[in-house]
Parts: sequence; C-alpha cells; structure tokens
Amino acid sequence: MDNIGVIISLILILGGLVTLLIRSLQAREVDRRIIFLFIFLAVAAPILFPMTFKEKATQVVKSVFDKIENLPEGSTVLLSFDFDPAMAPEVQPMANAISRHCFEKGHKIIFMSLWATGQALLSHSLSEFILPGFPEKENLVDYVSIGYKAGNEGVLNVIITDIQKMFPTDVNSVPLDSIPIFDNIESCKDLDFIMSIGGGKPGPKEWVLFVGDPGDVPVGVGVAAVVAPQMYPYYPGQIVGILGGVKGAAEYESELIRVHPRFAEMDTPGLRMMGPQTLAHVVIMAFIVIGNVVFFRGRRREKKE
Amino acid sequence: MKRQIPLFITFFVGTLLIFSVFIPPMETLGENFTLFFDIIAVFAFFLGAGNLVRVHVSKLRKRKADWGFSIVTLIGFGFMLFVGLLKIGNPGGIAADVTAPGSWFQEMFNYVINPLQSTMYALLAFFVASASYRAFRAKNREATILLMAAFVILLGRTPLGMMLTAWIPDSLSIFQIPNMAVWIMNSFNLAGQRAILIGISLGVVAMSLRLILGVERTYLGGDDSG
Amino acid sequence: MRSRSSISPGWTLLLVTTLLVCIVAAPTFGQMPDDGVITFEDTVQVMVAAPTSLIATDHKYDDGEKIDLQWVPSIDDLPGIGTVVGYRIYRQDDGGVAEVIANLPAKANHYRDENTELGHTYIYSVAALTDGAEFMSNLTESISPEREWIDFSKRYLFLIALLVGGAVIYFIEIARRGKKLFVRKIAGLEAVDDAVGRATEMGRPILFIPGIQDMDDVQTLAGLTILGRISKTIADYDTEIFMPVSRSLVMTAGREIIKSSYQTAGRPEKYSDNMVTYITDEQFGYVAAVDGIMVREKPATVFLLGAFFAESLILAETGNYIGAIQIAGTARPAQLPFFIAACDFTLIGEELFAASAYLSEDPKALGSLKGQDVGKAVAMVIIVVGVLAATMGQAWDISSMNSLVDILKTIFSTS
Amino acid sequence: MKKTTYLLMAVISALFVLSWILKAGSLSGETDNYVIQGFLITFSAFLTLSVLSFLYADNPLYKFAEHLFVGVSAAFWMCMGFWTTIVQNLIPRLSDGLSSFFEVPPQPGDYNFFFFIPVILGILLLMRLSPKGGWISRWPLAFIIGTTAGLNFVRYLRSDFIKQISNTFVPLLGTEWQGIGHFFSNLDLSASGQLVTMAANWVIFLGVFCGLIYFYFSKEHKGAFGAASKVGIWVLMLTFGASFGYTVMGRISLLVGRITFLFRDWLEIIS
Repeated sequence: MDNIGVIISLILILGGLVTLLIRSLQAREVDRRIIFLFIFLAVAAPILFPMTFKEKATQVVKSVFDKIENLPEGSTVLLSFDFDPAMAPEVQPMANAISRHCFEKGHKIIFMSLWATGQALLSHSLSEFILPGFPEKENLVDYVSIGYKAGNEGVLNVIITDIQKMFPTDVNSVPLDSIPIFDNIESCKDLDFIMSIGGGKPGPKEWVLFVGDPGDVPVGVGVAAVVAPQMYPYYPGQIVGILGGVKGAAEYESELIRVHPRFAEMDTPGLRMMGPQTLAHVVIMAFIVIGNVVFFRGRRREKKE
Repeated sequence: MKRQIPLFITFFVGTLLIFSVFIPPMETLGENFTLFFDIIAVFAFFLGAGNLVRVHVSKLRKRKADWGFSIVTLIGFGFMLFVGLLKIGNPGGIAADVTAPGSWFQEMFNYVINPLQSTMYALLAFFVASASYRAFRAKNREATILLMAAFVILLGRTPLGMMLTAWIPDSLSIFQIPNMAVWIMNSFNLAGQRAILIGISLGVVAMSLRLILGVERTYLGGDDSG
Repeated sequence: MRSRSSISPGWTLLLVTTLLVCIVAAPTFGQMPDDGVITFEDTVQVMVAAPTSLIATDHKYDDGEKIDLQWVPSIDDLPGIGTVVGYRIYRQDDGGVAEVIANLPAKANHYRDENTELGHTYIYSVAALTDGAEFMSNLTESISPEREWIDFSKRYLFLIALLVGGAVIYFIEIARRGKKLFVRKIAGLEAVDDAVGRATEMGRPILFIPGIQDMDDVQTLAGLTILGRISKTIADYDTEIFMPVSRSLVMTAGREIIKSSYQTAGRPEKYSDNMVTYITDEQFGYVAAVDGIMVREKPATVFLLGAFFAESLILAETGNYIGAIQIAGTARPAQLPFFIAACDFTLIGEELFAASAYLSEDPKALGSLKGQDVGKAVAMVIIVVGVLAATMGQAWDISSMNSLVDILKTIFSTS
Repeated sequence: MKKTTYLLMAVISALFVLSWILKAGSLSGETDNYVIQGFLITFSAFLTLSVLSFLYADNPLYKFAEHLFVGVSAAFWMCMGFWTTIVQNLIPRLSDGLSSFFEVPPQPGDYNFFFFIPVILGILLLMRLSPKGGWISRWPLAFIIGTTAGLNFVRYLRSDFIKQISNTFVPLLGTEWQGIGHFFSNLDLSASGQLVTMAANWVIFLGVFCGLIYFYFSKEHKGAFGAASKVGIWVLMLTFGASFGYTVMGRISLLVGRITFLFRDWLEIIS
C-alpha cells in the first residue's frame, strides 16, 4: 500500500516535471501556481508515504562513523547533548544514531549535557529511542548518564583534568567511584572519543577549544545546519568529523545501515526527514532548468522574428 | 525655534551616547536610553492602536469594500486586549507572567497567532521555488554566476550531489559537489559577507553623523507646520 | 583632496592632542604580589595548605563597582587528589563582620567582586575548602574601589572612531565650503525617479514599506530619509502613496515626513494621515496584511527600504506577482539574496545608507560619502598589511611579522 | 455570483462543524474539555488552510485569516509592551504604590527620577492627537533619533568594521605551511588538502578587497579599478547565490512542520 503511494506520487511529480520541460521547449512560461502545486506535492507525498533516498556519506560524516567503527570493543565514548527542545528536531536524530552505533560496537557510553534543558532531553531520548533497541545493555556497566552541571566552559575546564570533581555522582546520585565505567577513566584525556551534539554556546566549538585541543582527545561534532559552515575550519585538523543538520544525520544513518544491516529495521528520522527535502530540492532545481530553457528558447525565437 | 530645539536634542543625545562608551561612570547610559526608547514606544502604541481602530471603524461606517472583515479585526483586537490586560484565566493571578500556560492570552497565542504565524512563514517554501524559477536565468554574466552558485549548493544539499560525483577520486575530492558546496560557503560566501558588513558599518557611521550633525533632517518636517 | 589649506587648525589640534593623550596615558600593569601569611589552620580533618599571596586590586576603568582578587591556590589542590573541593571568598565591608560573598570550584585562582560601592573600604580573605574544614589565607590590605573617568582600554576603538568619524566630518565641512566632490552613480538610484513617474502615468499608487523594525534601527532611519526624497517627487507629481507600517513610532515619523513634503510642494491640502497606517507589530501579521494590500490595490511601484527579516521574499514575490516595479534595499546580508532574486533594483548594504545622501544632492550629504570611502581605504590598507604580515610570519617564521600581526589584532580587537 | 458564495460558505461551515465533532470525538477519551480542544485544533487547521489558499488567489478565507491576525496580534504586542516594559521596568522605579498593586518588587535607586524623561517624552508624543500640539511631538522623535544614531555609531564600528577587518588577516599559504618541498610533494586537490585551504584564503583576501572596491563611491569604476570592482560584484553574486541555495532547506522544513500538523494533529492520518 505504502509503495503504491510512493510510486504514484513519484510518477506524478517526475512526470509532471518532464511534461513541463517539454512544454518549455516552446518557450512557454509556467504559471507560478503550478510551481506551488509541485512544491506542495513534493513535501506532502513523502510525509504521507515515507520515502527514503539512498544517501552516500560524505567524507566529513564518514570520518566520524569510521572512528566509532574502528575503536576496539569496550572503548569509552562520551556523548554530550548540548541542545534544547527548539534545536532537537535537527540534532536529535544524530544523537540517536551515534548512541546506537556505539552500543552496537560494544563501546561504553558516558552521557552528559552542558545545557540545563539537555538533561531532560537526555533521559527522554535514552528511554524512548536508544535503549529499546538494546535491552541487554546495563546501566552503570555499559552506559551512564552524569547529567548536567552549570558552568558552561568552566565545566569543560575542570573535567579535562578530573571528571569526578565536577560530577561527583551520576544523575541517580551513585558515586562515580562505584561505577565500573569510571574504573580507568579519571579525566577527559582517558576517553577514546568525544562527540558533542548541539549548535549553540556552549557546544561543539567549546568542546574543541577547551577539551579536544588541550587534552589531545579526538572530538567529533554534530551541529545544526546553520552552524555547520562555521565548524569546517576546524576540520580535519582539530575535529574528527562533522554531522551537519538533518542531512548529516541521514548520511550517518545510511552508513549505519550499510555496515550493520540490522539497523534497517530501526527508525531513521534523519533519512525520513530528508525525503521531503530531497524531493523539494529536486523540484526547485528542475524549475531552474525549465526557466532557463524557456529563456533561451524565447530569446532564439525573438532573434528569428 | 521650533526647528532648532529638536536639532539640538538629537545632537546632544547622540554625542552624549557616543562618548559614554569611553567613560566608565556613564557606561550604563546606553542601556538606560534603550529602556527609555522602549517606554516611549509603549506610549506610541496609543497612536498605533488608535489608528488601527479608527481605520477599521471608518471602513465599517462608510461600508467600504470588505467592511465585514473590519468587524473581525475589531473583535479580535478588543478580545485579545481584554484577556491580556486583565490576565483572564491566568492561573497565577495578577503577579504571574502574562503568557503563563493555561491563561486565555497564551491559549489565543497557541491556537490563533501560532498557526497563522507559522503558516505565513511556511509560504516561503513556495516563494523560494517561484523566485528560483524566475530569477535564476543566465541572462548575463552576473546572473549566470548567481545561478551556478545556487545550483551547486542546492545539489550539494541533496543525496543527488554525492551520487553524481562519488566516482571522483579522493585526491580530487574538492570536485565532489558536497565538498565544493562547503568550500564555496567558506570562501566566497565568507568574503562577500565580510565586504558587505564592512561597507554597512561605514554607512551606519556616516548616516549617524549626518543625523547628529543635522545634515539629514527630513524627519523634522517643514519649518512652518503648526 | 588638494585643498589642504581648508583643514581647520582646530580639528588638527584636537586630533593630535587626543592621539597624544591616548598614547601617553596608556597605563602600565603588573604588580609584585606580597607574600601571604597563613593565619588560620584547622586540625579537625585532612590538613591542606591554605591559599597564599592573596592580593586585591581595583578593577581598572570601571565606575568603582569592581575589585579584582588574585591568589595562589593551595598547593594541595592537585588534579586527581580532590582534597580541596573549592574556595570561599570572605569580605569585610567598612570594618564589619566578614561575610561570604562567593563559593568557587577547586583550582580557582581569581575572582572579581562586582558589588562594591564607592567610598567603602574592604578587606578580603579566601579559604580553601575541604570536606568539613576551611583553611584561611592572609587578609588583604584594606582597599577602596576607585572610579576612573576615561576608559583607556578602549583607546584604539576611540582612535578608529575618531579617524573614520573625523574623515566624514572633514568632508562634510569641505563640501559645505563649496568644493565640488565627485560621487559615482549608483545603479538602483537612477531608477527611483522613473519608478515614481511610472506610477503617475499608470494612475496607480506607490507602496512604501520601511521594514519591520522600529526607530531604534538605523536601517529604518535610512529608509525614512529616502522616503523624504521620494515623497517630494510624489507631492510634485501628485501621485498616490500608501505606507503601511508595523511600528507606531515609524507611523509618526512617516506622517511627519510626507506631510512636510506636501507642504514644501505647496499643496498641504492634498496630504492625509491615511497615507501612513499602522498595521500590527507582529512580523507575519504585518506581512499578511501587506500582501493583501498588494493584491487588492495593485500598486505600480513598491519600495522596500529598511530592515527586513524572513518576510523579505514573501513581500517581494507578491510584489513581483502583481507586476509592480520594485526597488529594495536592506543592510541585512541574509535577506539580500532574496531581494536580488525578486526585485528590479536592490541597494546592497552600504548603498542603502548612501542613497538618501545621493538623492538629496545636498553637497554636505555627498561629502559624507567621501568620508566613508576614507574608512574603506583604511580597511583595505590594513587588510593588505595584515594579510602580508600573517603570510610572511607563517611561511618563514619571521618574528617581527608575527608581532606586527599581533599588534594589528590588538588594535582591531573588540574587547 | 452571490448564490455560489453563500453555498461555499455553507459547505465550509458544514465541514468545519463536521471536523469539530469528529475531532472532539477522538479526543473524548484523553481530556475532559474535549469539546473546546476539538474546536481549537479544528480552528488552527482552518486558519492554516486559509493562509495557504492565498497561494491560489486572494479570497474571503484569506481575508478573514488576515484580518483576524492583524487584530489579535496588534493587541498581543500591546499587552506584552504593557506588562514587560511598563509594569516590569518603569513602575518599579517610579511608584511604590503601583508596584504593590501589580505585585512587582520595587527597584529603588538614586537616579530613578531620570525615568520621568521617557514618560514626559511619551506624553509629548501623544500631543500629536491635539491639532495644535503636533510640532512638540517632534521632540521625542528627535530624542529617539539621537539615541539610535549615538548607540549605533560605536556598535557597528566595533562589531562590523573592526571585527571583520581583524578576522581577515589570513595567511595566504594556509595555516599548515611546512615549506615548498612539502607543499609540492603533497600536491593534490582533495577537499581537505593544503592547496584547497590555501585557495580559500586567497579568495577571502581578494574577495573582501574587491568587494570593498565595488562599494567605493568617489572614483569612477574604470580601468584596473573597474576590473577589480567587477570581480567584487562577481564575489557578491556568488555569495548571494550560495546563501540562497543554502537557505532553501530551512524553508522547506517550515512547510514540513505545517503539513505534519495538518496530517498528524488534525487529520490523524499519520502517527
């Protein structure tokens, strides 16, 4: 049933575009309402009948993936949820994908947040998205959430030398001393990989400047799309890789599915949200092409007359 | 005289604020003047609201075209003012935030203003498309550059860009479209934005000085108006 | 710029003295810390050394509300050991009882008290905290905050402001004395008169949109000054103008401007307050109404001059749809692409501010444009010097070049 | 003509009521005031569709939404201005009596009497309403313009002029220059390669330089100067094209949000 919907809407949209292209060869302008209709279809159809497009990971995304993929089993990874509910739609998908990937590879995860609002998001996403796929994972052994501490960059300045000083206990007031994950972890320098996901301040940039650089710890970042261009100057020197916006998440998810087929059955919000985006971009590009065809055919006709 | 006093006020206030930046005891002057501005702006609301009501009442009286819709505006305005100023249904009473959850004011925002606001905003998705269709045509060299930059970035933002150019080897990976898109954002885009920003700052400096020195004085109106 | 004789000596004097004052009075920093004395020890639990060498200094360039504290942390405050859990700051106000004013995390070695008052004297001490005990440092000498009248840390900002602002004023002055100054044509502005003329011929109104910001945004002021020029032509031609606004103050200013133009044109009876109408402060509510006005009134010409945000493209596309000639201008870089795509002429950034000066043909205003160019020339020279120095310093590790970059960065730093 | 209008109105009202009933029905298990909730969600959906209908053509539904929006939002901002500016910032500084009436903590201070300035200016502004006092309302305008000019002079100079200049001191050989030999032996065109990062720095340097020349007013754009200004405008066009393309994704997301609201919250055809 779903497939029929996808096929029909694709035929409708692509067929319509081809028809318009043929019409444009006679230099006929397209009414703007037709353009509006196409945009509406291109966005609405993939929402109704979820369609995913094959993403191929770009190098910046693949570097993060490979880093996690190639860490030896049992490595310790820190994930920092540095975002608020407003930013969540864009960055939540990557947070989910990376957590799952770490679990799949048997890494231990320390979750934390530099944002006050991040702690609630963190426990929500743990219980809703991340843990359901991995019922065998045990709190304090395979993962731990140490939550939020006020202090912005100040927090980072401390945990680069001593995590316990800033976070004496985890979110459930269990002392870090008694948590197996922290047996060999004293400071951020002992971590095998840090991933900061966010888009504001403090966030990924602060992790790079206050922990990654001085502590020589590999840091990867996941950011909202508008922030992504500002992070590129740090790549590949200071950061392992960048996941930018929904597209970054989608690329990561597709790489995950390619390497670990069992993820195909889990939800992939990044890929799903790229459906309307991709179709709409294609429609806009098609109309740019049609517009140019109309323009050049029209000019030639003028010359002839 | 009528004209000299406002000119003097502008000159005095403007100069004072420029120098206050360099004088620690006057540091907070700028903040306070911004607050002053906000307060004056609230007084101005009387003029704006008065105007809004007057326009729609006169439309109604004269039975001008679409006068029926003026009733909608007037009722909406009156009702919202009523629930907002009296904090109707606000769980915390008069001391609570006017937008406290559960208050009628907030409900009106959630179910009337919010859908209208975000749908108007969403119209942009359509207009971005119609503008691209019409404007990105290779009419001349400048337009062609505009078109190509836009096209490369659009392509780079979809899986298509990667699919088309994935065969390019790593040693030439700058020609892979997503990489090229990022590179353009970090080079040309950065340079262009910067040139524009530097120009703007100089424009603002000159404009401010023209206002402070009274070279620009159209806002003061004519000499003899009463 | 040949007429050097016309620089007023007063200006030169002012400039030179300020320069001198700034450079000479540049302050010197750095004080030797006193040796601290441990005044208090506790033997209840773990012993740790107290912080030492606590000194209090007046915070420079403030209004006397800040005092800076600095100390050497306890030598037992080491990473990984964790016996010192933090520091606590005490303050005696005018010889009163010592009160806690702040608690700081371990490793802290400085604090700024931003709650001091002029005329009071204070004595500070800092204690290292362990689990259950405090180890007090020396007391500081009594200190009173001082008020400085001039903020020398902003001396470079002042110099740059003086240079750019001085150039603008200088050229305004030159122009006032009657010297002809060349200013090149700006493409979009040539079209303004034609656009007004077109509306007149077609017998359709002109729509003027001054952006959605209030009078506290310079872009709105720039839009309004352009309105001042346009409305004169409109009053002469007796074309209909309509200006919906989203701020009450802009409505007031807009009415004042248009009214005076009609008075200057000698037909005040043609002016009506209905030409300028307040809609709503809400961004998209305003857009909804203006879109409605556009499709119903079908103006022949639309001016979009001021501060625009996301609504730029909604307005410009609707204007385009109804076939109006559109002249736009904004100093918001993010919105310029949309105006370029959907409008006939766009004033890019600085051109918006230059436009009113250009349209006025007032020599003084034109002179200010010349002053802006001095600013641009300075920017270009500094950029070339900075880039070359950075390149040479990088490539051949020339230390003098690296320090030149550092000096430039200090001068052009925002703090 | 009239007849079809009435017919359409009847159909739309019927659909509205139908949706209200269905919506209230589906909510009845979840909340107590399902009748009101059902109405509110239906009404939001109705407003959403009314605005979208403008894309086809101007019509009474859009006019209704537009007029409602104007009235409600004007009052919204007026109330916000009253509560946040007058009640929270002005009254605590000027009147203890009013502060206790509005239950806001007073903010005593030695210089609070200065806050009578905006009040007086505000009243002067209202003098416009009297036919003879119009001229005096220019004083508050003059004050506002002075404030704007004074504040923005330094603000723009600092953040846009000074900061953008110092950001442009980029080394033309890239940040990881290790000598010519190293450069040529590692020459490639990979996206993170030295040549490509170097090129970006050249573009930034020359782009800013030529861009500034484009804005130069006091010299005719001819000869070498004209060529540089031409390059400047090309850089600007590339900038505009790129940011246009980059923004599209965000704009589409907005529409995704609206359509998801219609399909999920209103029609409940997706989960």
